[in-house]
Amino acid sequence: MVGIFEDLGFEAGLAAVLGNLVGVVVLATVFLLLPIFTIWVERKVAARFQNRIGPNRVGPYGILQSFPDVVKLLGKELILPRNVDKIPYLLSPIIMVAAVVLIVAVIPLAPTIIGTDLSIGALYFVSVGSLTTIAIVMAGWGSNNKYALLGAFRTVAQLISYEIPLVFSLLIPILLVGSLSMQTIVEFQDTYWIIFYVPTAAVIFLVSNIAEIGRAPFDLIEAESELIAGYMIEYSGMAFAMFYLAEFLHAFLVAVIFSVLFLGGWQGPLAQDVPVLGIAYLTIKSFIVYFAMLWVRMTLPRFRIDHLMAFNWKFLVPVSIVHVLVTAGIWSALPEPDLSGGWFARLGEEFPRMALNLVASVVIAVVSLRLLRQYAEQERQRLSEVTAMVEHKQYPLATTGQGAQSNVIVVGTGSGD
Amino acid sequence: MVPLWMYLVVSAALFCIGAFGVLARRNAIAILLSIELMLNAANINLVAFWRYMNPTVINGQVFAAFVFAVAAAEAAVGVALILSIYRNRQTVMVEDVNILKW
Amino acid sequence: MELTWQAIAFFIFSALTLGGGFAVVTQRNIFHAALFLMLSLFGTAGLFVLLIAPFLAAVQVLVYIGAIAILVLFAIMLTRRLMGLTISLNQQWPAAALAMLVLFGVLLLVLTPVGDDILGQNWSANLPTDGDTAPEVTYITVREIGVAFSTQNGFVLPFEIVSLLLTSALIGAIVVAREDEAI
Amino acid sequence: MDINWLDANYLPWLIPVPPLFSFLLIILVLGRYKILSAVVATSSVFLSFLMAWPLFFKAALFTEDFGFRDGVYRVFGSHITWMDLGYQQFKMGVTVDPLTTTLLFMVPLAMLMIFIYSIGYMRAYPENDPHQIRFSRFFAYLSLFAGAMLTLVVADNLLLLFMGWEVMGLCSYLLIGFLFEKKSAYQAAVKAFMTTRIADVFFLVGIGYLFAETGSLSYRDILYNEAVLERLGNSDLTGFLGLSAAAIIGTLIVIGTIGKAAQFPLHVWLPDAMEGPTPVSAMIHAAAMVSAGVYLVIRFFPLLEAGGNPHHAEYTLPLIVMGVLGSVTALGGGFLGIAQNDIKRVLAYSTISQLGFMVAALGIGAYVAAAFHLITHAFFKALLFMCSGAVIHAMEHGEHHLHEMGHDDAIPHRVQPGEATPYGTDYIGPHGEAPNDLEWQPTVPAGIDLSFVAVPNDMRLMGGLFNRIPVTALTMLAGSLSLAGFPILSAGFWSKDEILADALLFITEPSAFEGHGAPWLHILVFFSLFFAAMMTAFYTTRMWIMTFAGTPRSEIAKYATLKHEHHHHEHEHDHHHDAHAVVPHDAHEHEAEEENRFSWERFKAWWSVYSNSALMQGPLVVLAFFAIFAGFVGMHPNFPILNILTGGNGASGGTNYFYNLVSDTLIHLPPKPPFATEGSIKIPLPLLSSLTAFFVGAGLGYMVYGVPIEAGEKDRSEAFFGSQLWTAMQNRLYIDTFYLRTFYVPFEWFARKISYQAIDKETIDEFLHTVADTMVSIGEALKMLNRVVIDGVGDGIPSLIASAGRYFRNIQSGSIQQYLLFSSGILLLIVVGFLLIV
Repeated sequence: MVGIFEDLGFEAGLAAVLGNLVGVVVLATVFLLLPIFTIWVERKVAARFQNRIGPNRVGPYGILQSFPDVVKLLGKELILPRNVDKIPYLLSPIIMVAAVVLIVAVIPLAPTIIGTDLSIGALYFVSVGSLTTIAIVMAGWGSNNKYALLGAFRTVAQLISYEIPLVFSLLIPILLVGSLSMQTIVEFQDTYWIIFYVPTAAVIFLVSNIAEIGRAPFDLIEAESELIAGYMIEYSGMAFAMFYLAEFLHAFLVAVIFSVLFLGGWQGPLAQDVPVLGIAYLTIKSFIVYFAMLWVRMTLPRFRIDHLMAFNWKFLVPVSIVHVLVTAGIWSALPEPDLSGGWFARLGEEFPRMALNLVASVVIAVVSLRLLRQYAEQERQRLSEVTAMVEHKQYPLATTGQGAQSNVIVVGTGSGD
Repeated sequence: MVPLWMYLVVSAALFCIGAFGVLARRNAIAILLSIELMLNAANINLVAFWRYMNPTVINGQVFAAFVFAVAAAEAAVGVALILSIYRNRQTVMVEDVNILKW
Repeated sequence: MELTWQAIAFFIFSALTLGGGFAVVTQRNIFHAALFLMLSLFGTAGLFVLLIAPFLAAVQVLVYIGAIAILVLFAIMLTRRLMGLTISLNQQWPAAALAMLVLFGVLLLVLTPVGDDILGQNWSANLPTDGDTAPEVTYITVREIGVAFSTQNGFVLPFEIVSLLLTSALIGAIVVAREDEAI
Repeated sequence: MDINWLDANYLPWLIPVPPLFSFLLIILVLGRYKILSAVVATSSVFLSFLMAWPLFFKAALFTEDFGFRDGVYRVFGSHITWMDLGYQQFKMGVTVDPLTTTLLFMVPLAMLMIFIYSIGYMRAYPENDPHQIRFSRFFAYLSLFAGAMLTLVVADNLLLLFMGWEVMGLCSYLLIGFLFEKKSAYQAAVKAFMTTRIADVFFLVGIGYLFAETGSLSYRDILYNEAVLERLGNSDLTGFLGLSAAAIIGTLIVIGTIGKAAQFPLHVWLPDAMEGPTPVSAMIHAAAMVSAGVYLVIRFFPLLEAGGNPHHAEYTLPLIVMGVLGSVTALGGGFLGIAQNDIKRVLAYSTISQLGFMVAALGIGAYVAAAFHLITHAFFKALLFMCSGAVIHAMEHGEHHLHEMGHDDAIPHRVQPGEATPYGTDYIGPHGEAPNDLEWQPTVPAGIDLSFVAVPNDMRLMGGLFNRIPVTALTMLAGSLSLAGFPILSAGFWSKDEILADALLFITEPSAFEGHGAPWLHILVFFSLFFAAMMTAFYTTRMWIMTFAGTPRSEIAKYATLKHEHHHHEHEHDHHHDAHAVVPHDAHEHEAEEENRFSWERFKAWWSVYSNSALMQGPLVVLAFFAIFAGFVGMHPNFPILNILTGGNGASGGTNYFYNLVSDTLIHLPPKPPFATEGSIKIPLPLLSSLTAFFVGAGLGYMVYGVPIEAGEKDRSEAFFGSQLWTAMQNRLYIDTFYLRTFYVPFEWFARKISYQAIDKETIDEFLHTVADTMVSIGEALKMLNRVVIDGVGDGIPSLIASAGRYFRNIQSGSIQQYLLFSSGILLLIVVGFLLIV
């Protein structure tokens, strides 16, 4: 691209700037247009989960449904309430979208196609992702509305908290690869994908990322049933749509990043030689992950705020820290295999490291889940005791399932033994 | 590349602005913000000197990273103090917090 | 000095930094001041990038903007009742401004070649005057920083102490900010 | 410094560490997790065990040149400079010499067994029992105890040994008083602590004197240094009152041992120490504390005999003290052991008696024999105590069972003796304060019911337990035979035989004593130990028969068991209840299905029933093995036929492994007692004497108790001794009462009446009050002066200052920013001035 501009007669520095600018515009536009498709995917999949058909009128299978929606949103008035703080209020959706689009810069689409192969790519992803917090806080504050403010409070708590397991779980692939560069991370996965080394870290990464985006079941930020959409309450028209755009785009980008970090990115047969194949592989992987995220979204109910924080601080954070330590220990203890041979030779050479890490990771997952289960059992026990106590005083109380069962016991035992 | 003194001037200006904020703002939170500015000025200095004087030794960046950590600690404690004061005295104006006068 | 793209970027980022900083200390609305602080920090991050310290830039965005500034915003939102202040500066602000102007003047004299003639003493003689003579950075900074943090001859002890400081600051913050419980 | 911790020179440092660490871990972190702390404690001891045994085998078997040979000191160990005293450095270190290795063999093994046993023992108690409530703490104390003992064993100097010694004292206090809700328990703890403290003071004085004499406390400098020993043993060069320094120091050290190893005048704490949980008794009386006492004198034997030679009837003062007191203790302990009805107290007196054996043996220079008996005794006594714990548990379960079945009337009920105690006044105020003057009266307790026996401990209520707990019965039989000295197949036989052989040197090898005076101490020791051995066999027989043989003498004994199913039942019961209630029709199917299916719950239920029994009886079997076979290592090489085991040819030859190993600890090799008398007719006199002692003692026991006594029947020995003497024996020959009246009551009277009342209250306080009153009146006068004169001047100055202050205080506005502005302004001025000047 830079070459083209130089041929056109621009001075070298200017040509570089212009060329990069054009590249940025193209890449950003492609990704900005993606939600038009993913929104349709999302609606369709959601409909299937809920036993409906979903959009089916506009275009084949309703695939063009998003276009009339965009037109409709463009046509709506952007309402500016009287007491809003105008600058943050109007800046917020822009920052939101911008922060999300910035992530695109470090995604390696193919062996040669990448926005820029930053040496700190992974860190860049996290730091840019954290900018969305600011947008949400600005929206929450600027709206001058108590629901919006409450939403902003929750945002700060939730997003900053979940950044910790996010960073820790991100550290693990970085630790394995020894580089923060996204391209290097993908190249490392030439033999095995990182998810085979550390499946637990991958799951933690995905979960904390879903929380970072604020999607179900972590969508307390907007929580339309309690906070009537939280920070978005005062927005309308395209400003409102931009938040949704950012959310969908972010969700998809998380799927992409997940594929890059854990599923080998563009790695696949012949991808080294034919870059387009790399893009195809990455797209397929990303959509599989995206589908998994949709599945989670459609299946699980929303967390309560205290459960959300407890889940993070008492479960995800310790587990991820332990995982980092364990992986670091194993990785530094094992010798570097000789990876100079052919692909199959490398597979064999790499296998012991992979297997050992896999075992450690699975053990961590099993142990931590076991502990979690034990805790849940205790908690259930405690709750049922509380319920029983309330029952004993004969308060009219909506009993849980267990309570109901114990009711039956009381009635049923006349002469047991 | 721009010469080193330009960075130093930016840093000095930022430091003076921050110091002015510390001296002149009434709101304790604003003072906290100004302190962050001053810390940033120091950081610019550290990194600029590192870059221009001795980039083979990483110390400048390491120090900047330490400044980040210290800034984080300072902000956490500062915000906690301000919230505590606010809860007890319903104000965050520094001039109202003068009971240690006598 | 020729006006390269780097120089332009430097001026843009400097303007962001200083302008944001100036707005921080003058803005009446404290929330806006905090937003301007973010702007200023963002400019600083840009300066870091220009200085080939991408790691610091990313950490600046992640930690400073993403965490510290958000924390301050949080505090602002919690003390929301005090937003209606009309006077943001205290009575001594002219004196403070004067002192800071003097300080800035002194620093200018000391740091820049401008002062050499006036002071009659070359304070900045040891500083490189020309940016193009600066040595190249040839290594990956993240790895170097990591090595510096974890080697015995590097900064292991300061690193651990800073960790301790952060931990104690967190605990202290919790203790200070916690509501007194009835005991 | 390059330290390879697996090197035998450095490994001893690590041996005490795991238990000490486990103590910290349990106390600080794991207090809430019972089983986890038990597992941690046990595995820590196992770790020590894993380090100690390889060290033992390496040192004892695979190191050719080990110990003190040819004037060279070759042992494992290392030291660090602990404290720089200026003119010299005090070194702390560890050492492994032959004597240490034997203890490294015995101590970790016994401790490991005790720990495992403890898990079962403690778990078997019901949920709200103090044993269960303080479960973790118990293991923490036990760990500390183990760590201290191991420290003491590997120490290479007297000070480190003393540290371990004192920590063990503390632990014994904590553990004996473990059930401190029981008055008797905490008083026993105080008693044990105070009694040993008396001895420890003397011991500490001895340490100080030794350090003053030699400038070092290291074994290396003192015990393996002939010049030093010679100087210390020479009464012309050192010491006073015509005694050499070695004699004085040695006597003080022996006093320390008398306290710790419960020898005659200070033996009173040991029977009371039975108040602690039974594993503690095993720990104190076998593996750790009393062993430590004997270990100390064995270790310091070169010093004790310095200046004399017991093999030539040149007895030094410490040796005489040991010989006489040991003999008295051995005899007295055995005598009192006959009359005890509490199964643990029989063992307590037997311990005292056996320790007397060791101390007396050392008194006549039977170094190897004493060490040998120390090891074997540790094995079989730990075994016996743990067996008794199992018996008591079985009895308690029987009690519970009766209780559950509603037969409370079948349980003998006794009032706890708490009101009349060896500690005199019994009154403690509601808040634990001391009695005030009005309430206090110097009461001498009229009668102390020391014959009180708790129900589950009472041998009179046992009988026929063989069918209920056969494993325990058999292992206890092994331990008892070992204690009694059953020929050949018991460890105790060999060690006791060797002691008697050493004592018989005056007959079998009279040439050694010729021209050196009469071997009176040998004669005394031999006869007392001979009779003591007889009594040992007698009361051991009595104990075993009363416990296990015959038919149950009470309802409790009928139901005694180690497999207690109480909790299990309750659980099942509830479970069925629910199942019936919810789905009445499926209940049976459900049940049948559950019968056949292996499930975690069923396994847990099964485990809860059988685990304690397994945990308690497993260690017994292990220790029983050692109680039977451990003696062969010290077999006399001339023993007919069996000396094939020692590498002989059946008639003679072979080596005494234990002798060969341990004797290298000494500079001068101790004598090997001959197997038979000199002369043409070789009579194996030592063997004959020990066989006689066993068969006479055990035979008498079988004659008297062979037909098991009936419930409520008087003890048959009572008829022989007469009821008055019998009562006296049960009351410990009134020695405790004697101490009480001689020491406790006068001291308390002195403390209360003289120190507190007369001196403190009436003299010092009165004086102070008078002074205070005078001062107050002087002060009043001065006050008047002050008010008129000084205040007049004084008020003027402050008012001046106040007005000045009022003026200046405007600077201090309290506004932090103003201060900042001032300081930065001043700073700026300085900088600008600097720039202008430079």
